[in-house]
Amino acid sequence: MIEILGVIITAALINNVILVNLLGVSTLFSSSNSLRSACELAVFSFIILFLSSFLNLIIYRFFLNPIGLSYLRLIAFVATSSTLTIIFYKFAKDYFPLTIRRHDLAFYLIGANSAVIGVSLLNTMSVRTIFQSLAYSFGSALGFAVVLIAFAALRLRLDAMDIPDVFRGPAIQLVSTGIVSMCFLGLAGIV
Amino acid sequence: MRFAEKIIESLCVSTRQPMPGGIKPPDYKQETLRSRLMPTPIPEELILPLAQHGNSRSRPLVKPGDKVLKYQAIACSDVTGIVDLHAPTSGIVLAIENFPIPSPVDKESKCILLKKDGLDAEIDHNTLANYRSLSYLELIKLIEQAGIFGLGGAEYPSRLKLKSGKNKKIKLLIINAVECEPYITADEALLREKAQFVVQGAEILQAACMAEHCVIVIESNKADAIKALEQTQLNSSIELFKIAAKYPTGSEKQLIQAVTSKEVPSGKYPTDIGILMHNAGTAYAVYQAVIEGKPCISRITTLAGGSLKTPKNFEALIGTPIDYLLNLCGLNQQTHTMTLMGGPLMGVKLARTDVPILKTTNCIIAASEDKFPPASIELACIRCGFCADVCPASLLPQQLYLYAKCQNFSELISHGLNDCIECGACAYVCPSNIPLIQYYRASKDELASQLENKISSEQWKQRFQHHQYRVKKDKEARRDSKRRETIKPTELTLKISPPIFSREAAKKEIAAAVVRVRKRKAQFIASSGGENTETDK
Amino acid sequence: MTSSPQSPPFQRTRRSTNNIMLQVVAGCIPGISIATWYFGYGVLLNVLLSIVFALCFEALAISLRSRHIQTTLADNSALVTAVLFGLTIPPGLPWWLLFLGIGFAILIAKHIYGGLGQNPFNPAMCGYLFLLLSFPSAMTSWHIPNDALSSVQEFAPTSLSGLQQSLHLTFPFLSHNTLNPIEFIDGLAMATPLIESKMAGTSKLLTAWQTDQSLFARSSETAWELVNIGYFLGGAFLLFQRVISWHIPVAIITTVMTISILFYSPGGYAIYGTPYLHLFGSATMIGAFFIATDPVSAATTNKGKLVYGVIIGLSIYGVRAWGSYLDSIAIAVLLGNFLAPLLDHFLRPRIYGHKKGVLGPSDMGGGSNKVIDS
Amino acid sequence: MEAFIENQFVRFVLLISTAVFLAYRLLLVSKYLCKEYLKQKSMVDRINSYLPQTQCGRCGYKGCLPYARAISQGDMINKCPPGGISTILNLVELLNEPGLRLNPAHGVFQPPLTAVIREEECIGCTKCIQACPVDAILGAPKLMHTVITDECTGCDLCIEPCPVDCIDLVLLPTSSPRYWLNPIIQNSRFNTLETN
Repeated sequence: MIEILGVIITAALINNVILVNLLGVSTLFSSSNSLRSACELAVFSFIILFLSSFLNLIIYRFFLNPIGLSYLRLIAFVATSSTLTIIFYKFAKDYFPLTIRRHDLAFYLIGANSAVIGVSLLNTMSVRTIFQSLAYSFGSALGFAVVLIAFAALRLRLDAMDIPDVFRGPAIQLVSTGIVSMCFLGLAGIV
Repeated sequence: MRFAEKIIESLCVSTRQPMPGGIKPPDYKQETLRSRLMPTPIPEELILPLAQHGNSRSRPLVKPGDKVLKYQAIACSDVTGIVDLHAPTSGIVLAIENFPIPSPVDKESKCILLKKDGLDAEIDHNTLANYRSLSYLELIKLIEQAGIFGLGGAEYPSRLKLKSGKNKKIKLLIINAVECEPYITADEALLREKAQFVVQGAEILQAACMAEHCVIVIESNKADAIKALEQTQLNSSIELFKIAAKYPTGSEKQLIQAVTSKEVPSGKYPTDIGILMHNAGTAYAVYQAVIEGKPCISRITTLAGGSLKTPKNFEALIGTPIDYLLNLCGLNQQTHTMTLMGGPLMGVKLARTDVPILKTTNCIIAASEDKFPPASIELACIRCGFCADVCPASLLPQQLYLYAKCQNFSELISHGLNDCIECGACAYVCPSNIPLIQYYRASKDELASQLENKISSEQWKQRFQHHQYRVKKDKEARRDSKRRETIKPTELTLKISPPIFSREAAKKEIAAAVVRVRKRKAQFIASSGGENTETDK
Repeated sequence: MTSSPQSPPFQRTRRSTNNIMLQVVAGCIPGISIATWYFGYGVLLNVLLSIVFALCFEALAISLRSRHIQTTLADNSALVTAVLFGLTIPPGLPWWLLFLGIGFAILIAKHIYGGLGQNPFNPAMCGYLFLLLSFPSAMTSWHIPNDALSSVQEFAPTSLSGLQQSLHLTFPFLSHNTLNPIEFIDGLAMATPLIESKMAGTSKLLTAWQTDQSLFARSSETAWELVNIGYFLGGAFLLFQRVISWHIPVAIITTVMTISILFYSPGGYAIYGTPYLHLFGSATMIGAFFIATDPVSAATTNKGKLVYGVIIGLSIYGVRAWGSYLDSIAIAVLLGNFLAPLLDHFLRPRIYGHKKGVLGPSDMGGGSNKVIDS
Repeated sequence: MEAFIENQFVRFVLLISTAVFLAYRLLLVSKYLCKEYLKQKSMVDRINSYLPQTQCGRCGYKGCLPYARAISQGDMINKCPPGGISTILNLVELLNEPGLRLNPAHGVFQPPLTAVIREEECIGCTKCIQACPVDAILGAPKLMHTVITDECTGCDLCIEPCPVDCIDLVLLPTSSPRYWLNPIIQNSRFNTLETN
């Protein structure tokens, strides 16, 4: 059980999807600076990332690889994650009405953004057992969501700062992402 | 009666301090307490503002040129008709026009100018020996006629407080003699010399609002006031309650928390949890109104500050110009930088000094350079948290400042801006001297004006919808009448049988028409409303 | 915009931001003096140099933002950043590395966000991490004038030649002979003092005391523990002056102590040393009292500060025990700063007259709109 | 128990069930939080609630509701001068569109106004009554007309049809003048509004 926990922590903190592997950085800037819609987007992306990366792994390990069609994996991954997004989009429509109306594009984007496909590819390349890679995708989804929420709270403060006009908006968010990913790089190497 | 035991048990503990935060500023109270209460000086001219509390107007009962006697009623509130202003001295009414009133900006409002004639002749007023003979309704009526407004600085008229006490069960009446703000010694001077009148006034108030317990609360470092109170307290049922000296325990909510460690729910009044609070000055005024039959024409004001030679306490008449009082205390013009009405932490910086004293003025400070340095430059907030430690309402002033700066109103409300009592403790300890109170007042004003806009725009929306409905109905009515003229009468007879007039047919006709109209209106509202509730794309 | 009349209160306390920052710098002085005593002028030189560079960068940034230079320089926050930066980086670094690090700290980590009071990340730690990631080898080697290792006493690091050696290290162009400066100084301590051999054994202070060697002799290698005790005293001074609140240091120290007790294995791999060594062996004290409690980038609510301290304590031990970088303070503090706004938003004190801190869903109406959404 | 946990399949089921349970709980909580929000009005209504409802028609539509419908179909959001910056900011927040400054072609932001009829020149032609979108003008043909000040939205539609031009717009007398102003306004969203 300890090494499962270890795998989750490595996935969530040490090689975090957004800040260390720099996958899915676009979702950081898509949600508005209201903490509520960021939390809803984070919950939605947690579900999509976790389920689709795990399903992709199963598809790859048990269907594509044995019959030698591993070169089709990219198309398969995109297919499964988009169908999952559409299924959950309807589901999210009545749970997050406000954010859906305002950022429905962001919700669709999650289906096909690099985080989902990146984690699936990392899963396929890794030598972990099924169970460990399930923990790995759970951890990376958790890390993705936590960073999204923490960033929205940071953005609340960025509004009140006397930032020079050149850096306002996405520029300052990119600078902050840079500094935080510098810090997460420091965490590298654990386990 | 768990509540009562709690009070008794809390009374045994001499000093208690459950209020979070709070500051201990140096209180500079010694100079004004050296001398006794000065006799009431009567200035040449008295300016009596009509709008005493809030902006509700009050109607003058006298015309320019009338002669008035002392204690004569000269104005009554046009809303309730109860007299709220009495002539402080006998004299002639010179004029009723706009005069400047105390305010940080040059503000004017309608005042009565009264010139004294030096006789100080009083109108006959009946004293009352035993107030217990009257029922509490008559007591309230007597207090109302005296025009007593909360003399403790808050302008909430005392009679409204008493009346609100009627329908709610009042368990505890607190007489607030805590003066936690520096420089102000009005209540302390009053208690030193007239403690027995204040205690009698408290008993009258307790009878008026039928409270089970009455407590006088005072700060533990006011020794001689406590001594005076203890002597008078031997025979009365009112307990004395000492609390530690800390700013801002004197404010209403914080004092209730200090005495009964209960909290007034946000947005509600103390009477909702069975507590009524009055100032010591109000108790004295109630004593004068009920037993001596004199309405409230004067109040005890402290004249303090660096540039006064002899700071002292006056029982000053309402309407006395402030510069007259300052000159009485020997104002040193060179060092006089600004005049504050009220204490240094919650007071108002007056734009001009020839303004009159109101019923809520408990202190005038003629500030000098050394104690009141000019406001220095506002540095950036380093979120050090000193202000959060001293906030008595345990808010987060640094977060409120952050969201006030970027005008994020939903965050301001969620951080509790409406619970801020503007006591100034946070701005007092801020190392970057940020005028936090100015930010919070600006945001509160902005929120209030937004609410106003919302209400008026809601009203306009309804009127616009009704206007559209009315225009549509008129157009249809006009179109029907036009169609009837184009059809020539002959065709009319051919098509429909001559109308047989019968009561049932007419009734059915009307019912059908009403149903049609109601359907069309519902359908129109639905159609226009329909757009409203259309599901989005 | 017509200006408002002066708002109350009209009297204030004497404390101002300037002398709060000065008190923080004064808190560092015991640590600096002990470090100079042991490691020669390298540390002092670093601190002075970074102060000079920091003030130049600050003046540059302020003039770019066309602010009033005199007042903003007066709130010597750049001074604090420079001192903390100078203390954390190892002595003997070439000057241009220092210039780069302090430039990044002041310009990028602080003035892009708008100057004092608005940087969400601790500028000193951003500068340190920037250098650590780009020059790992230079940043993990402490150049100590050679005699500290040799028993010969006649050449004390604080003597003139010690100063000359440090100067040669920091300003390579000074040494006219074309020798590579490294040979010129053969004494080169290995990685940061938190090396494994130090952590495995017991405290040098204890052994020196038992074998009644003089505690302050350079040969008894009690350097690092005394430096940390110096910072601890500085921190206690700050706590006593109420410049910082007790929540963050206590949280960090207790977390590091509890975890090091949990993972303590005397015989095993050295890094799991005794809790005493974890607290006084490496830079935990300066991290807990000076770096993590930088009020601008830390959490501001009391409950938030406690959780912030726990997070930093956890990641200090995590990076130190299993991470690849030995000095974990910078990484831990930045992680804490990243989560600080989140902690402030959710862990609020209960407001008078309310049942809970957060009043209603804070942005139910769709974030920071101007009109309150009914 | 130890052997039971070691079994690979059982741990797999355990983790899946906890993850699904966690996701379900999160969704339930947020659905409960959205309960009162679901009662909210439709999109057009919410746009309409941000508009100042002066029904002045300066945006080119006959009233605020038609303009709200047009916005929901994609019209520009900076055509409403009475609303000023606050309306634009709210619509930017609501519709997540790029913020544009007020379009000067439609007019300039003015503080709240109200119409006043000069009694001596009014001839009672009832043209202004027909023009007023909120029926704020009282009067009958050939009789004196007057404006109900707290009903009037200050939309200046009645000025143009009046033949004798006896109506003029005056500032609405606010009850208490606001003299406490924010020393620094750092609203980053003000600065990001591009000029159109």
